[in-house]
Amino acid sequence: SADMKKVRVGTEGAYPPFNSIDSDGKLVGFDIDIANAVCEAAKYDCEFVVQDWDGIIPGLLAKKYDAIIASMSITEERKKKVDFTDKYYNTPAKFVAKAGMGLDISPAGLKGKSVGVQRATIHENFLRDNFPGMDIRVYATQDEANADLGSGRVDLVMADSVALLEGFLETDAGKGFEFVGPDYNEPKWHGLGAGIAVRKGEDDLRMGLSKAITMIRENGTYKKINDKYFDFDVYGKPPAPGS
Amino acid sequence: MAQAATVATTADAALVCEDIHKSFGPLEVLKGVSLAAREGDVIAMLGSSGSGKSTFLRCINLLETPDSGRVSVGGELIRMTKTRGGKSVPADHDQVDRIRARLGMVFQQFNLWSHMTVLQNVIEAPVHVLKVPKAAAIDRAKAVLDKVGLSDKLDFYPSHLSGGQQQRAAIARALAMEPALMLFDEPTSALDPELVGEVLRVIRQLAEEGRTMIVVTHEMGFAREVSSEVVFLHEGRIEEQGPPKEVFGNPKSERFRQFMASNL
Amino acid sequence: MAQAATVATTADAALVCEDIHKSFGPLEVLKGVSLAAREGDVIAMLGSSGSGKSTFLRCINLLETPDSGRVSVGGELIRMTKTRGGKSVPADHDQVDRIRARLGMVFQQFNLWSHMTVLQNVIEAPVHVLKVPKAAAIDRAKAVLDKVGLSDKLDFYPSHLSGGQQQRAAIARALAMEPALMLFDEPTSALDPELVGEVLRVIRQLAEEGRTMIVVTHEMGFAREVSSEVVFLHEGRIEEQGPPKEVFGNPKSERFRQFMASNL
Amino acid sequence: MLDLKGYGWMLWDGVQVTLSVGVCAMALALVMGLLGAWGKMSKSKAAHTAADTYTTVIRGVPELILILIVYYGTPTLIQGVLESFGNDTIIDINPFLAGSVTIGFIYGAFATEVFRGAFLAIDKGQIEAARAYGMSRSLAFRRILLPQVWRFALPGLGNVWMVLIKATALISVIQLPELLRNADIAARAVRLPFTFYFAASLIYLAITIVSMLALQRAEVWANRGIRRA
Amino acid sequence: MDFDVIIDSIPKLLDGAVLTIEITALSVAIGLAFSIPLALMRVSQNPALWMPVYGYIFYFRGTPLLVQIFLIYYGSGQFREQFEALGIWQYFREPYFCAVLTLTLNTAAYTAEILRGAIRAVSFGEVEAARACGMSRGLLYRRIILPKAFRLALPAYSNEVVFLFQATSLVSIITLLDLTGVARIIVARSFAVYEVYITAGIIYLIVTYGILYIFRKVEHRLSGHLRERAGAVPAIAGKGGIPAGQAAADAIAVR
Ligand SMILES: Nc1ncnc2c1ncn2[C@@H]1O[C@H](COP(=O)(O)OP(=O)(O)OP(=O)(O)O)[C@@H](O)[C@H]1O
Ligand SMILES: Nc1ncnc2c1ncn2[C@@H]1O[C@H](COP(=O)(O)OP(=O)(O)OP(=O)(O)O)[C@@H](O)[C@H]1O
Ligand SMILES: [Mg+2]
Ligand SMILES: [Mg+2]
Repeated sequence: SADMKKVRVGTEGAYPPFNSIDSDGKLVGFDIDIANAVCEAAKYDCEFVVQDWDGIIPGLLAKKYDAIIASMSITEERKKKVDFTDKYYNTPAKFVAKAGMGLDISPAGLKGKSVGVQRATIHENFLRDNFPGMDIRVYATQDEANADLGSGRVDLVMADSVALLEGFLETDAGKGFEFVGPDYNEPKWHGLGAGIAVRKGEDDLRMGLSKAITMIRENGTYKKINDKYFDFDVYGKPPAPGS
Repeated sequence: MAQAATVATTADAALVCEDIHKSFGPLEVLKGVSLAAREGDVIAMLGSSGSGKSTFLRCINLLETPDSGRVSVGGELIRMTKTRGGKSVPADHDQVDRIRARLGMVFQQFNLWSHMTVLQNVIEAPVHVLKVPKAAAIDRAKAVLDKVGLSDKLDFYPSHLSGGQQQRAAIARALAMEPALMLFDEPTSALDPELVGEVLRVIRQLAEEGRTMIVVTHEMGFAREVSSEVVFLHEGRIEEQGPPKEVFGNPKSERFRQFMASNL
Repeated sequence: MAQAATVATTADAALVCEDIHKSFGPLEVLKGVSLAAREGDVIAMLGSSGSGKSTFLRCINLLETPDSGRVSVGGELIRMTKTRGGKSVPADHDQVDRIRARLGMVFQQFNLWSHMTVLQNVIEAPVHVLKVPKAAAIDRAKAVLDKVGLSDKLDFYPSHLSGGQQQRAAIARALAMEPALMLFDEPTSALDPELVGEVLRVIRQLAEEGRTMIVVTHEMGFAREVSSEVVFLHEGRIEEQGPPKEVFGNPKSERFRQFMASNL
Repeated sequence: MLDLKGYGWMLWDGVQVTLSVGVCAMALALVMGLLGAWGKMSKSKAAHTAADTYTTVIRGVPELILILIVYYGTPTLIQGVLESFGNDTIIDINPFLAGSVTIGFIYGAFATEVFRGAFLAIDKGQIEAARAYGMSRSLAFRRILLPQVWRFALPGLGNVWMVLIKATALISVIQLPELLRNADIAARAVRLPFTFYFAASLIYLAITIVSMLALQRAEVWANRGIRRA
Repeated sequence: MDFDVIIDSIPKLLDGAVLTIEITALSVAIGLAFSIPLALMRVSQNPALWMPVYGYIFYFRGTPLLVQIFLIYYGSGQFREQFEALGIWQYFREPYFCAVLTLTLNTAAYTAEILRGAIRAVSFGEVEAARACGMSRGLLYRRIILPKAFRLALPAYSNEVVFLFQATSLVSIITLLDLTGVARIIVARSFAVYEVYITAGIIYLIVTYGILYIFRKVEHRLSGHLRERAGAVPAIAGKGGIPAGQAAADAIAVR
């Protein structure tokens, strides 16, 4: 209706199952459902703008849209440019390798092994800082990293566990591969989970969205959406107080 | 020694060139050439290969910019100026274009426009420079092409013509402009004797209409019979000048006598 | 009527052309031309513009492929074959290249290689086709350039030469190949009388060395004095042929008489 | 047949964006190319320097960076300035316009070089004859140079067009859903990258076929009257 | 502007630039060598020669380079067993090899097309003169047609080299850390989009300027015949005299 605040939401549309475009041209996915739910809860009139990942933050800064809901992890580095709401999900990162390799998953054990990771992700930063002896190969998309794992060009890949599960292990290409090593979820690199990015200083919008996330957590909408996509809770641990 | 030409300064002079100098790099090609022509004059320009004849013609319509000297066409002086680098350049390009439209030129290498047929070559400048209506230009073009014996090649492209046909097309292109002053650079070099006679007849006829012509030529016969004045250029200077009878009958310059002697 | 040339079939004939036909589209340019030349012959080829002279020369070294007819050079027949489309083409390209290396040609439009200096133009074919050592080729080139009076333009590009200088460079390029048979297409058209005399002297000298030459020309003087045989081409047929004295003294063809009459 | 899993329409939409941006950009590139070539050959020092800077800078900086600067950088900058005056306007550059203009501008620099080479290849005598007949510079350019320049320029321009039409893929960063971006989206959604990249290739090839045929015709036209070796 | 980011990023960007230049140089050199026989086959009258080349040029000009790199790199990954059987997997395993291979094939196709145009623009008369001297086809091409065609093609070819130089940025999609790849990594961490991209852009600009400078020199050397003779400098090497731009000016705007 006319008096509702108009909010334009940027998303990528190429990161299933979180956000993608279906064959009817509609945006679908976990992010999209959450975005719709949040907007409804906050009484915003939301409109989606599809934007390539490379231009997604510049687009926000240039006011092409007002918020980004695209599985963007809340990190210190990003916080220098944009503000984030509270997280709306948080899943750990994991390695995947060929089954039965018996790898020693530690910085020393993986020295010299090659690992595929998507460019410009928290995972890449994590690997560079914690596994300096590895041959880190960066890919434009996770699918390509997975493809090279399949063809043996890299020994492991690291990514968000959910994305790996849905996008690789459960597909035909992922037969014979498995998660190896522990869950990684360290706030310094992995941040506080995925949040909604807004321009710096737009605190009304940020607070409104944060409040809305809390609302849908409480009124059960979040769980409904979660269960539509996943058979476990993607929200992760509750946020540490005061963060 | 070059003799200073008696420069006609009256306004009715069709062409006055005074003390034209032109160098290409270290090579001084024209070392002060002066020439005047009245209306209806036919000046035959003789000279050995490389003596600067073509360069002189090209200086008249400023295809080459003379390093120094003055050119007036039909009483109008072409204004020149100096660039900061000291190079001489025309001061007013519109003036140059205007004057060029009154000059016809037949190039030594013809320079027909290769993307146009013979007819298109001939009507191009009348239609687009003189703004003659197209139909009229075509009629006129057909007439001049007929005069040079090319009426059966109207829609040939230059590359499909014989050498002599190309030369005649180039002549027709110049004639179609009906210029007051015509510059011919060896207009009969590629023509057989019959056609030479034909072209010379055209030139004579044009002279009778009062048009002025400068004709670079190696045809002594032409110089003798058609021209009103003969100029002999040697190493960038005029060595001999005068009415044909005088010049051929009693040449003053040793060099010219030698030049004539070798005529077959 | 064209009269059938008495074709020399002996092996020592420098050139034999038999019944050459050539059309461009609907236009039949050569309508059966036959010609034979012995070693040391200088054949002057006359004819009005567009009569097919250049085309005939170009047929001899197969720059144009004759539609029918046979060409032998130095007793060697150039083998032809037909494509499936019925077009006549040389059967053996190597043979054609080999024969061309023995033929020199001076083009009507010179066709100098514009990206090479005069000297480079002249040594190009001797060095790369005849495999003459470069130093020797340069010496030879300098000698021929000197002969045509171009020794001061060795490192000029063609675009910086006057018309006559270009023509002489083209002549030098052909001479440097020391060919057994030379084809000249109006080699003196851009030259002044002095140089014409010069070039004709060179041609005469070559003839004395036993080289054969076909010279397309509009210089009647040359035809009369230098050639051993005159051929008059008219509308693609040979109209008149014979030793110069005979031809000029007592022409059989009406057309040739008319052609001659207009000579200034 | 390729199974596009119902995403065929998306490719079709993408083609339309690609083609319309491509054609507009090429038109601009031709104009810029002619202007640039004119500038480079001009005796005016200013025009010469301007054209030289244009071709060097534009050819030197990757397209992606230029597009980002035009589309995001400029509004961000202007909005920042306006904001400091307390004015909260949103400068919204139309992505279609921004994309076409940026790409046209970039490829204009390449077209400049092609045209310059072509102008140089035209026999000087042709221009002299035009000037000798009193044609002004612009008339000689229009009637003699321009009709002949295509003969030498078309192959090079063909290359520019082929690269340009594919460079339109870059405009996806400014929210224009062109062919490759849509293929990518579809490929990600159904995880069939080869299928969709292959399909996109086929479409580009189809565009290429049409372009090459058109170019061939144009070349025949441009070479009228010229004897070929 | 965040100057610290710029200063920190410069050494890394320069590392990337070295890889970019290396890949460009290799592909340009090999691609040029290939393009000459391709162009000759392309202008041949023999369908057995020109048709396959036509197809090849058609494909590589017709599809996006991105797709070509993608198909060669990830496509070969799909056929690992077959490639291993042929003993060539060790090459295709390396992104560097795939990058150079794709870029070479791509530039050879474009260059062949440029050369084709230039070959056909060589003046008929000059070719005839060469034939009349008895030059064989090979010699004719080597001595007259190709040297002239190279001159005609030079400006368009400078385009192609610059295109290729910039197109190397696509190799970052197959994990190579070229200039663009490095810039993206830094941007991903710092989000200093403009600072890093502009710095990278300036490096691209400098290298491009270098490339164009070389082309200008070469063009100047090769175009003595288009320039006016000037000064006492001999024309043989075409050095000295008026700069090429000035010669061009004369061509377009004859006084
Ligand atoms: N490539 C071509 N295509 C079509 N017609 C041509 C071609 N070349 C020559 N012709 C025509 O053939 C005829 C003969 O030409 P050719 O060049 O042999 O004449 P020519 O005797 O050398 O004349 P000139 O003395 O003027 O040089 C001319 O009418 C010309 O128009
Ligand atoms: N663009 C140029 N650059 C350098 N030198 C030139 C240029 N044009 C002409 N020359 C030189 O100037 C001299 C005169 O040339 P010009 O063309 O005026 O001679 P010409 O008298 O017409 O001779 P021809 O009868 O042979 O045509 C020649 O020695 C020539 O080499
Ligand atoms: Mg001259
Ligand atoms: Mg002829």
